[in-house]
Amino acid sequence: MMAQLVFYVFAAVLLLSAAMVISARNPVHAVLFLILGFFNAAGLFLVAGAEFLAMLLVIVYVGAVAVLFLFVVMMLDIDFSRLREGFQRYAPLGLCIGGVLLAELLMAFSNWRMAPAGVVAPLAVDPALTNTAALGTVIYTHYVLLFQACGLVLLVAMIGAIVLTLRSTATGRRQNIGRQHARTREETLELVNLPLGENVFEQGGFLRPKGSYYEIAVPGSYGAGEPDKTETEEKGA
Amino acid sequence: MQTELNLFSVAVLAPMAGAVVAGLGGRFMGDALAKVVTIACMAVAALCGVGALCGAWQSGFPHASVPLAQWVHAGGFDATWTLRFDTLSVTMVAMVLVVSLLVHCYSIGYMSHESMPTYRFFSYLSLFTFAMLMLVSSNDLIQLFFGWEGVGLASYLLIGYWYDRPAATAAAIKAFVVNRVADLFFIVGIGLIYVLFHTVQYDAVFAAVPDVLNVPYTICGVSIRMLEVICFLLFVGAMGKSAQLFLHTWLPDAMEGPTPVSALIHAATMVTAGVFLMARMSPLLEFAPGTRCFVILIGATTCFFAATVGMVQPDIKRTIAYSTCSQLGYMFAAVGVGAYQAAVFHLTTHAFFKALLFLAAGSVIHAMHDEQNMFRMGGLWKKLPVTYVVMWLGSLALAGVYPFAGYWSKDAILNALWASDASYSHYAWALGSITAFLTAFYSWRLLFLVFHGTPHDAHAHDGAHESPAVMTVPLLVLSVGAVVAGVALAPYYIGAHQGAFWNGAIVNAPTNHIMEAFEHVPSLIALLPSIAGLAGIALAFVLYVRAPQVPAALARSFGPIYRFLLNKWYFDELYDRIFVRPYAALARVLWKGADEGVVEGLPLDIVRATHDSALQAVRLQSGSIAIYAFTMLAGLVVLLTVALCG
Amino acid sequence: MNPAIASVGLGPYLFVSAALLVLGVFGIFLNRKNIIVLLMSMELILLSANLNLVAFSSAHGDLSGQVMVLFVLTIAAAEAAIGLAIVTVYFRNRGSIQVEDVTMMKG
Amino acid sequence: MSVTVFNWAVALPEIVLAVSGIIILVAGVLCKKGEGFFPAAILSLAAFVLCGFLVVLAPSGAGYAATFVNDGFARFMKELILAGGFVAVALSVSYRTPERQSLPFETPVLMLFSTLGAMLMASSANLMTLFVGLELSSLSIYILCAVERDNVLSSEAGMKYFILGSLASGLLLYGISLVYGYAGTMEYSGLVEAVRASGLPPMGLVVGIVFVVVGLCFKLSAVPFHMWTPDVYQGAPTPVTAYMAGAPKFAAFALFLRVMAGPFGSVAPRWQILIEAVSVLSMVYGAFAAIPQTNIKRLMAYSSIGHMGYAMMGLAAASTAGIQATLIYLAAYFVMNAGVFAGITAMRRNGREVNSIADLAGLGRTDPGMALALAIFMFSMVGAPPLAGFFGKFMVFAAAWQSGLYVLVSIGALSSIVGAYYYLRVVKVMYFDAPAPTLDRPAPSLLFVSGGMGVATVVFAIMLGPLMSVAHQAALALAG
Repeated sequence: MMAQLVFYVFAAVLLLSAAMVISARNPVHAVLFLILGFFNAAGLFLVAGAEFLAMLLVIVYVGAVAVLFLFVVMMLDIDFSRLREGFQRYAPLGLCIGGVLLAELLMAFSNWRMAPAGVVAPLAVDPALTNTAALGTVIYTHYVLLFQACGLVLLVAMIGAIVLTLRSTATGRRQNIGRQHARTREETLELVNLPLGENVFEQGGFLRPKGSYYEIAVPGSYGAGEPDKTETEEKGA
Repeated sequence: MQTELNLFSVAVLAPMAGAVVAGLGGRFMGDALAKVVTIACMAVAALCGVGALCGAWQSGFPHASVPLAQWVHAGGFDATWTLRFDTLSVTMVAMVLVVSLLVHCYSIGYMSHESMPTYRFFSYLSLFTFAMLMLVSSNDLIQLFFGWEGVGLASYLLIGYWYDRPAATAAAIKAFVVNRVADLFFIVGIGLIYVLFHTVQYDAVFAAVPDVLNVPYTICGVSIRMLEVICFLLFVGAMGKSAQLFLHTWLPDAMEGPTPVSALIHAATMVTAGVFLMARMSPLLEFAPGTRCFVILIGATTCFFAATVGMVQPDIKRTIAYSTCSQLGYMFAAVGVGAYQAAVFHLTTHAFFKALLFLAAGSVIHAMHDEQNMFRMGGLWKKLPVTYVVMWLGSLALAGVYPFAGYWSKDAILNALWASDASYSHYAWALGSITAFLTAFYSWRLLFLVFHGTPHDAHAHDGAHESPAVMTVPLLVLSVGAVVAGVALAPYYIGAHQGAFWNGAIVNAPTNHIMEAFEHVPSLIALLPSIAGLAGIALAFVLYVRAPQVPAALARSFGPIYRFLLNKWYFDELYDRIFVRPYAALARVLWKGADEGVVEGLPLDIVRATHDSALQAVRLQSGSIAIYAFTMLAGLVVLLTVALCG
Repeated sequence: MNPAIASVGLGPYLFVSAALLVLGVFGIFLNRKNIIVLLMSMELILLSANLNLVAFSSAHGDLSGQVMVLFVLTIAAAEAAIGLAIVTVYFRNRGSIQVEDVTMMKG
Repeated sequence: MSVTVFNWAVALPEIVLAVSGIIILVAGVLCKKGEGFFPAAILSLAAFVLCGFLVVLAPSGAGYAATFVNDGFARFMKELILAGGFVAVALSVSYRTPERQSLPFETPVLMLFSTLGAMLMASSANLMTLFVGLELSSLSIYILCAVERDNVLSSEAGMKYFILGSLASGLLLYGISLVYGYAGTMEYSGLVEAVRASGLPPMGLVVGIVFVVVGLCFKLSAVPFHMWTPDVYQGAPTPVTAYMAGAPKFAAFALFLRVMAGPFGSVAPRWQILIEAVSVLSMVYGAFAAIPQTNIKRLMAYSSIGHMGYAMMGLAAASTAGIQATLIYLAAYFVMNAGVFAGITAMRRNGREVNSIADLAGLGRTDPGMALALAIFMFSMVGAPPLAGFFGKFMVFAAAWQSGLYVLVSIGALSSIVGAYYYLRVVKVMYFDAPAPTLDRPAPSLLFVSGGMGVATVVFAIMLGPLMSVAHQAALALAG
């Protein structure tokens, strides 16, 4: 009974947040709803007895993927006022088709039949092991090939992310934090006596900081002085 | 025996060699050499042909065949190149070659005024001869058909030889098309023979005839004896080649070709092919009495029709052309009553005197600088003495005056018609007798108009001169034939020795006694044609020498009849109305409507529809991700629904 | 079968996953806003499949379903990374990630 | 935890390929910036060749706890896949010129990993392997499409392919989950038993099968899941397009044949009609939509849509002969398609890439050799005997006819007539139109590829005998 209650609460929140993900006007809100949905899905996993996967969902998905979404949404500096409201023109037709799909799925699920017992031997779980241990046992023996292949998938994703987004050309200004920390007061400040009643223009305008921007900007980024050869190459690799 | 067969082969094949060498090499070897080559080949062939005939005659006309090569060997169908050696083929080959050789020689003189090289003409002449030889020496129907079509092709080329004259081209096309119409029937007939006998080889077919006498052939619910159908179809084919009534219209128009060609067509090749076919097919024809009645009817009517038209023609060559048509009618009438021997005899004699007449006419035309209208000639007998004499001889032969060649053969035919008990045979006899009268009349009308009276064109008359020797010598040779061929050959072709002479090459059914019966007709009947001929000559003398103004008066007073005859019984106009114009209209409809509208339009419409639908199909590809995803989902739902319902 | 899922039953899980799938699909083809929402919809679809797999794994007492989920989570993470990288590249080129702007090529 | 034979050597080619991929990656990183491409490409080509030998040498049988299988069918498809990868990398070598350095050195590496994923697909004996292999292959291609990152068309292509491809993978995964839910196992051998035991297949299983079919149809770019194809083909860098038109299609077909003939073979009547419908739609749409195209890469996209429809005809026949015919068709498709893409890669004017069909005008005079090769490929695509395409078409038509799919065959024949229109238009433009400005001399590697494929297209009839027997063995291995 308890399990049922928990299930329905999680399920309801999951579906609601999923609905919000696709309908929220602000993408940041959508990502936050997605995170909420993942939490609830993790709850459903727990109810089904997949403890390890539930943890994985929270740690990997919420902790990494969803936050990555958040980063990108914010980084891309989207002009929210330009975002279009509402749905596509053919929404009614789309809803009908989606409705038919849902109806067919529900029809198929309402009398779910499994293969006759005994035809296939299940990959049995040793009751003595925890869920995590059982998964670990299988992954490194039975499914080692696939496990390695998944590793390659991640490698490909890494290559992809680097190939597509890493730029060696200067696009923005970045701080040279070490240089910034190493500055002393003498390098930075210059105290000047201003005669009373005169403004800066009469004194020759504003003074630039001594070392100027170029010293504190990362070589190779906008605003830096002459780029340093060795450092750019390091970055390119 | 082998010698004769070798001579025979050379005789048949040498003209082809001449045609090929002159035709393909004439441009390089020069005109004169090409002529020499063709004439040399023809001379060799003629010598061999006559030699083969003599040899065969001495050895009693044996039957033999000379296999040359494989041709068609497909499944159960077998056709080989084989020369058939029997009386019919040997005599025909010799006759064709002799006439052809003379025509070749004559052509040297006749074509001497041509501005273009004439090797093409000589090559065509040899080709024509070769095709005819192929036809007569064939051993099966397929080879016969090859020769048949070859003759048609060569005639087309020769009639249209002066291809810059529209009339010549039109005449060539007309000859070709009319022959094609007949050939359609002919080839269907050959097809039926194969269906019935499972072979096209003569001996095999003839041997199997008694087994298939009563095989029925059902067409449109009517059951007919298949043999009748076959013979009828073959006869229609023969009608086309031999210019019998309803399919004769090409023959007078064919006069557009050079005169030697006309001589060749009318004397030895082409038109005689039909008669030859009937004689060759005598074993079949003997068992098709219905068809033979039809043959008599057509033959006799043609005979009369052509003679009437010939009476009023102003053109010298057309007059002789209608005469040919008429004489062919005699031959078919003879075939109809079963007197094939008489038909072939008349064919042979006719070859001599008709070639003679044509070449003589050519000589006149040559002398008058291509003038063909007889009413513009006159009084030429002093200018062209040789031509005048041979024209007389030829006309006497044609009119059937004793003892010239035509008398023997024509008399035999008319007697056979009288003696026969076939239906229409007396109708044919009556028409034939009238025609004998008419024949004599128009022959002497020609003679008198051309050679007697006063010159109508003084300038042309003064310029006229006798032809050179190369033209007159063939005339003289032919005139010898026109005089003696009848008396010399009659005993063998139709007389006492005919059984031994033909030696089975021509078959008379056991019930057919016409070859004896015609000997025993009453002497008055037998004399009638000669009397009719003399009467015709007398009438022509009266009308064109004694009272030259009468014909014009007659023409005026019998205006409708005169115009009816002058316009050839309005056959051309009739055909124009019945066939040519509806066909042209139909063709125009098919061209404008069916071809340009449907055949060309439909693909264009399909292309347009395809292109339009392609543009529509591409519009789906809007570039929008949402649309793409939507399409995929719609596809998913449709497939899902199909799978769940299916 | 795991006791908890036994009390809830397989059906509710399937219904939830079906609903999640349809919501994800709607998110993809009804959205007019921005492409990142499409990526999030994709996550919903994958989640629905994972939910199914986990439920079936429990129902069959077969571990391979959970192993599959493990792999799918890995791959989904990689997919998200690549997707976001492509979105970033696209944004740099066009200055916009509106769904309706991605139509330079058509026909 | 049943004891299973580990039998690691069955996956030897894959292991070697993965290791060489990582090595090439490291080598590329160590090279000086901008100079890593050529060595990486050459090493990748070498790795492909090496694997091509290893595929033949690797032992037959199942391994890795029945997640992986190596049999005649897998070998046939892997060789095709490797050939496809090889050609694409070879094309990318000449695509990159001194003036144009848009492809990073990771391109051949990514192609290599994608090929690896495709090989996993061909060898899958488990739905997990299927999915992981598919994703490994697809994710690499998503990156490859967008790899010209300063080119807006390239990134748009990457974007479209990524979103629609992920959607398709999601649907495929959903289908896998349903099939798993019915059978309780992911191994094909278990699935065969479970599906056979079902009698009348339950709705849930049918839904699962349809989802799987849809997911795979997307990879094949079969109508109506083809929508991405023209845009992505056009936008992606030409060698990547060449890659996409080859290896992934073969892998998807490998999966399709393996799954449909194996686990779902006993319920063929339920899915046959779907395949027929998709096949007909692909053939007809591919033929019609190609007509108004002016960009040759888009034209080839529609062409490949049509070709996939023909190849699916063999699958729709659901017989050993049908499988064999599909394999032959794919082999024929490979040779002519690779040749055409070599020609497209060669289309440069003053160093700049041009892709319009009109740019080919007068090629028959300016570059007769290339024009002849392209004309041969076009005629082969039409299906003119005695070229490769004819035998492919003939085989699938014959197989479909034997299975009584007369309507399918007639529609196929009609649409190939329509298809002839646009293929021959290319020939017409090359030989009869007024010449456009001359194109640059093609690079040697392009001449090698297009020449080799041209010869293969022409002498396909000679190779047909051995190819048939190999394909027959492969089909038997599949049908069991």
